[in-house]
Amino acid sequence: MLSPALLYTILLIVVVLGITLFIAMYSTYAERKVAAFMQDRVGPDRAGPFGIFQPVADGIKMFMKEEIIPDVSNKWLFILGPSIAMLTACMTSAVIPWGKGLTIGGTTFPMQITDVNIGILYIFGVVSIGVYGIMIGGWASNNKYSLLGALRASSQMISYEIAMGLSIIALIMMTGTLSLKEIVQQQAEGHWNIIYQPLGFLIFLVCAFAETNRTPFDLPECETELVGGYHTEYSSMKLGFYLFAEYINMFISSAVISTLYFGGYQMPFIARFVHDPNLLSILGTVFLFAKIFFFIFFFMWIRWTVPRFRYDQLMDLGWKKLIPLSILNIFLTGLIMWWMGNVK
Amino acid sequence: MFSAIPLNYYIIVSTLIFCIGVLGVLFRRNAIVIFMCIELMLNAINLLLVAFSSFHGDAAGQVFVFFIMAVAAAEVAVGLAILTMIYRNTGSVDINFLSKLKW
Amino acid sequence: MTELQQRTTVKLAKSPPGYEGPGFFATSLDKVVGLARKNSLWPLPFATSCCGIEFMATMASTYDFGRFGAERLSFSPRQADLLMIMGTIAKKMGPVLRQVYEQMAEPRWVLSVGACASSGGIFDSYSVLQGVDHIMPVDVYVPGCAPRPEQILEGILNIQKLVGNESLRRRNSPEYKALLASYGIE
Amino acid sequence: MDTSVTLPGETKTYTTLNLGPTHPATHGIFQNVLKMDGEVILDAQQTIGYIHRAFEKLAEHKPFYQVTPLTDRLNYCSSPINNIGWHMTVEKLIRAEIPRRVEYMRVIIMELSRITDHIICNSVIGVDTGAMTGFLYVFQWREFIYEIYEEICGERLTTNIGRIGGFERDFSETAWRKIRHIVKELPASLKEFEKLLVRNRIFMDRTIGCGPISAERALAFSFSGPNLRAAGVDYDVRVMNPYSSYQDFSFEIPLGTNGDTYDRFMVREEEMWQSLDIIRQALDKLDTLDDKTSFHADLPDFYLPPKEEVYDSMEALIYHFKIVMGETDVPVGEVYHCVEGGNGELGFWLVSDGGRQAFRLHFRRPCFIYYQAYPEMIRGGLLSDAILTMSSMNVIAGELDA
Amino acid sequence: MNKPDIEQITDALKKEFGDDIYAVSQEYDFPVFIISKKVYVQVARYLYDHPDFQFTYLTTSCGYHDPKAPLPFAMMYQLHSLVHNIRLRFKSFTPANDLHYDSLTAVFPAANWMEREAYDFYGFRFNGHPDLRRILNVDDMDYFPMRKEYPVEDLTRYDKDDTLFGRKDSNFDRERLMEHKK
Amino acid sequence: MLSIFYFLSFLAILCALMVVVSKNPVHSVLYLILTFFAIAGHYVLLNAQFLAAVHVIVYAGAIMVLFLYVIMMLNLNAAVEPNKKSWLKIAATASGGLLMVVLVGIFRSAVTSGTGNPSQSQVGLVHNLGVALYRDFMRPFEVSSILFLAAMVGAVMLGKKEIH
Amino acid sequence: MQSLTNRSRVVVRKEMTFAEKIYIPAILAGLRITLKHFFKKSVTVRYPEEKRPFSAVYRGQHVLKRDEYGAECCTACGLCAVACPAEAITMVAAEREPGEEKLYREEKYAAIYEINMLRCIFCGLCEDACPKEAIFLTDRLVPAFNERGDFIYGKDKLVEPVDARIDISKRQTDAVKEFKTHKELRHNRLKEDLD
Repeated sequence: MLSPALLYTILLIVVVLGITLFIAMYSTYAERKVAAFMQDRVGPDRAGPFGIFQPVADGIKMFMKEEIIPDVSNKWLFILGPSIAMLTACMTSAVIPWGKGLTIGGTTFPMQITDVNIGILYIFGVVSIGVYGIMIGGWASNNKYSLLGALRASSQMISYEIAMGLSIIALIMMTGTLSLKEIVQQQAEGHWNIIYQPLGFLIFLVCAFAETNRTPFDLPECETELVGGYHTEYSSMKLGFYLFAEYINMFISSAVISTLYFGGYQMPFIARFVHDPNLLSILGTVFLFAKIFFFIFFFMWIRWTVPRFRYDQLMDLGWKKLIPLSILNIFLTGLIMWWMGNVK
Repeated sequence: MFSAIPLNYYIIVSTLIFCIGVLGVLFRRNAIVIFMCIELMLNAINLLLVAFSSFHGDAAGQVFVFFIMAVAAAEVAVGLAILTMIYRNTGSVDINFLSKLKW
Repeated sequence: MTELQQRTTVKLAKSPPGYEGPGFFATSLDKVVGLARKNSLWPLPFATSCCGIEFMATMASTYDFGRFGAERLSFSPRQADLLMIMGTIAKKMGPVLRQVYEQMAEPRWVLSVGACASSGGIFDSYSVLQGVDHIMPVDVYVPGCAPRPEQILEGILNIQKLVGNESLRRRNSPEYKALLASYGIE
Repeated sequence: MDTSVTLPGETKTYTTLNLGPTHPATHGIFQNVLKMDGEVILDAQQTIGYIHRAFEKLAEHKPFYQVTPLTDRLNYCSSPINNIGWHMTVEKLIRAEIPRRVEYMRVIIMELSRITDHIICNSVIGVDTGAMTGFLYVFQWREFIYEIYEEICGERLTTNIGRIGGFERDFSETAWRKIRHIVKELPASLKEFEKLLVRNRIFMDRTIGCGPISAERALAFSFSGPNLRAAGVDYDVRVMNPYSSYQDFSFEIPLGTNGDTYDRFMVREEEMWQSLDIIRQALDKLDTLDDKTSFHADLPDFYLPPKEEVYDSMEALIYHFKIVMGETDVPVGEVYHCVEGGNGELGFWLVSDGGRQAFRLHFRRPCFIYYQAYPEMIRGGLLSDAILTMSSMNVIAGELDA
Repeated sequence: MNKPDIEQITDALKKEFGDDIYAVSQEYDFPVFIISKKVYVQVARYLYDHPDFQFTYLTTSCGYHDPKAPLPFAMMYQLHSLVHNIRLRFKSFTPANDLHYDSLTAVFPAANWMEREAYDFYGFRFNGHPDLRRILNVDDMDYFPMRKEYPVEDLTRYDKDDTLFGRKDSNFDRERLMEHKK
Repeated sequence: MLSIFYFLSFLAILCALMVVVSKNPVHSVLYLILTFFAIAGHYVLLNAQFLAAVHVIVYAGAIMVLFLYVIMMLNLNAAVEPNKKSWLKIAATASGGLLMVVLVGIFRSAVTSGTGNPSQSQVGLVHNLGVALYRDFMRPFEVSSILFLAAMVGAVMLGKKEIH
Repeated sequence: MQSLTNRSRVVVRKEMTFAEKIYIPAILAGLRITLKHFFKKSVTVRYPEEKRPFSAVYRGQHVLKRDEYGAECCTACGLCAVACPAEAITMVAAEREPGEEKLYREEKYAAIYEINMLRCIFCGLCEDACPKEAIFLTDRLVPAFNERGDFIYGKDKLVEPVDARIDISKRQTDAVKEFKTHKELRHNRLKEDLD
């Protein structure tokens, strides 16, 4: 027998998953449009008005495309790869607080699927598994380009996870909690963490680019070198999963950045004008999504502006620049906290 | 609340996993797989430590696990580097080739 | 060389069967899928020479290939729907091109852009394949040397027309298999 | 699939990677089998000829004026240079006198096509480093130059511009207006493009030290054009053997230092600026010229008479037939003429036996000659370097394979 | 070093190689030397090493076939002294039964592909060439297409009327055309 | 609760077996990852959430990626590894089995006095663990950083290629 | 290597300033440019709906002209076929029968005139070669077809319809146009001959 709370959680999961997929789907469209506008073009405009059915068309096409599993590859692993990529991409959204929560008739409905006290660690754990999707897929394809792509992906993601973790540690030192909900609550009234952790934010942002395999760090699939990288051999919906996972990751990264550094659903001064808590909560969610959309746009903006790194330079940047910088950041944060008397 | 799981069960499970690890070390010739089996044994111990720690309400056991993980990570980094070097020099990771120290 | 000479008995490439005649019953599912497919043709630009530069122009801002939902080039044949052959195909290149075609996942379409690819153009010489339809079925030919981007887009529109009207069963039909068999593919 | 090879006598296994013939970054079709250790390239084995079209054989079977469409398809990024270079070769053979105005007009067209060539090459370097956008900004100007060609000869890419002795028609007002427009407007766009890449550290890191070649090796491999200049040798046919009135223009030869990709990129960028300057000078010189109308030399044996004369006079009709049938007299002899093409010294060695066709026509194709240095340039580099080196060498398959 | 003139170079070459320099002529703006096959490479080496001339740049090299001539085949190469801006052309003729030349690659690495091309087109063999294979055509081609006796056309073409162009075996359907008229 | 335990245990043991049995090292790695997930599940059951997350991050996210990376880089296929001699196998099975029997026998008779409910245990929470780690085990913690440094230097030195 | 000319200049500067070394200023400058273009009007021509004007002399699909009285100009002299580098033109000449004067301008005419548009490279040499100004290239484009055979354009597609003339006057020189106005000249007088 399902309890109402469980029922609500399931409902929330479905809604969050739906929104995630929807946004990821339309991110592909947005990417094409943003790219087009930045390049003085118009982008897709023939599938429906302004081309808004473009992602639907792509989806249907990929579903109906012939499945090719190369003879020489391992069939199960070949299927497992994209599945893992998709699964881990979707799992991350569970701990992100999408809003303050609604209170209807005395019952509080949280807008977070689960508030685990180690939320950040959860995200890290899931993200670190995501790399298997790429590695397994690349290896199972039995293609040299795929293998190179998989190798690049794994070494890149491991390297950047370290810098990312270190940049977050400084943040955790300040907030004193691993729970995302508490981190958001601490950032009320404009005390966004970005103000206190600009360097940490910068490192986190760079690492987020690397973790999502976006330009300038899109080496695993960079098409001018590796044809398609790890997904060279994939066709139909399995390819779709890979491409889709990238956009979901982008969405989740934007959400995490907004939550950690930009106050999540908090917006300064808004409480002075709106007093109804439910309305406030809904507005907060809207703000969160506005922030997320900005960062998605930012991801695309960067992608269509800068060139990409070379493999060894990327490693160089990660190990020799970002990791020392983030350690410096931890050190500075500690120093300042000690000076301010925040250390117990 | 649900019925508690006896500590014995955990002991048996980790023993089994440990023994499988031992078997793997004895069975295989691929150095990397042997390495993985060692990880398996370490994990069996970890599980046992966590179980004990939880049952006794003492955090020390979990802290030990923490340290074991740290050591394991360091060990893997160095170990795999060594294996890579071996592979570069001999073109194989078969432990039977690595018998230079045998007399 | 000899194999190519033998194949000259294949006169003209047959029109893709199934978009007319038996087996063509556009159910609503066919229509929806056709609509989706035609707006999401991911091309594999097989650009060997001059026409490739005009393809770049087609991709560029002034003509914007992206409007047709086709700016996502897939250089891996597995992911491509449309093989765009642009430029001269020499006899040395023929087997490679053929392999690329065989690696593509169904449904696949072939657009032969420009005189060289379609018929050899001015290169009526010992080393040039006189039209790619000697080695694979071609759906639409685009004339011109090099064709203007308008003509390439015209070709794409033609392909879209084909794609939109294609029945889902066409690729399983015996006619289609016979067509492929006439080229010795699978 | 077997992914590795073991060399005899070595215990190490190396990966081989098949770069091409359909790799996205080969821009044209050629194959490189790379022998790699991880991502470091140890050696490369080249295969070319994938679009060999037998230019030299075809040219022996076509009258001179029909060779022009063939030359279009040599380096198709800058067809007019090839066309005009070929016309000048025949003019040299028949010792034609070309009016000053035509020569200036030719200079304008050739410099425009040099710009188109370098735009393609440089923006493709951008694309290969992952920056697609700059490519689309400058490509709009390439499109504009296409419009100028179209205004003059009626075609965009494979221009077949000009005839032996001059141009097929005078430039229209629109053409002049467009040429002036591009001289005025291109700099802003070019600056924008440079701003996106030139001083961006990511781009600099990618290209500096990538695929370098020393001046000595470059000369040993007979490099020419921007690639040679990037290595630090100031050899430019326009200066050393001026043709078509290039001696009248003052321009600089941009040089690089050690012939890496960044040098090649920068040399091409600077050459575009110099080309713009040359066009500007040519426009000024044309204004000062008394002759405002001639657009072809007086060559009754080679340049078709105007149509009204063909209608009206028997002599013109006979000449018309003779020219089209290729029955006019051609001196016997051999002549070599070279122009500074987009990629370097584009030469034509024409042996004439007095017949309607060339007895032997050899194209000195710069790409074909310098591309053989590619394995040497990428040795020790990474896969990404190999790709950037390839695109910065601007190897045009049409020119490479003839 | 002042710019040497052609006479100086000719004299130096004649002195060095004597009768192996068969003829010197001026073809338009180009001095052309007809040289013996024996000194094909030595001439290039001499000019390359000569401290005053410095012919260090190989412009191009290619084959030539004239079936009517007594010595039907020839190799041509052009040297360029960048320092003095002098260009020279060398031609060396050979009978049809002996297409062997010494390879220029010892002096100029750039000659590698040029000679492969000459082999591919005409069948010249080069002694000392590191890798003499076909370069542009398919490996299993069994003739040398640039020789004058071979046709340029691809024999697989069927969509034109060959009789209009002076070719014999036409598989063009003239009947169809005439029917079309009615 | 018990059923989850059974399931996880079964999964862990099965996958551990598969690690040993799989011919292809890549499959071994994947099974090992599954084993680790099962063990992480056990940790969660024991209310050691922090440790579970760290376990996944460290083992599944880092160590096994490293394994997979090395295997892919060295391109080790199933064919690489020859079988051990059959008498060795028999001996290995016998001794391994014997060890198991002995161990199980020992632990069966061991006193297993658990106090408190493990699933309600609070020691696994971040706060308590942090207190223990940074107060009682401060010095080992610092020493472990030296170990890491040494390992890092060692790995870099080993992995460095000689310049040819 | 010594300098060969006195006109060279080294244009490459490879040292980076500190601002360039820290990546960010250059990236921000790039972002600014792309953002500027983001809000700029696109230059795209939406092809099937919008069409770009071609130049007057564009070399597109051929037309076989009729003279101002409606008779075909082509005399089947074959020069265009000879001049065609792609050898795409095929023609069969025929003698004009009595009574066909209104149809064909000269005594000889092309009974069959076919251009293989798939071979054709649109170089414009046929237009140059035609002594009668009978064939012109126009700014119309040859469409794409699904079958190879569709590209053989016969007279039905090439000869301009009497009621829908194709304007090629921009491709003719002023001198020719002027010449055509002289009705007294023999070339422009054929109609009177018929009467």
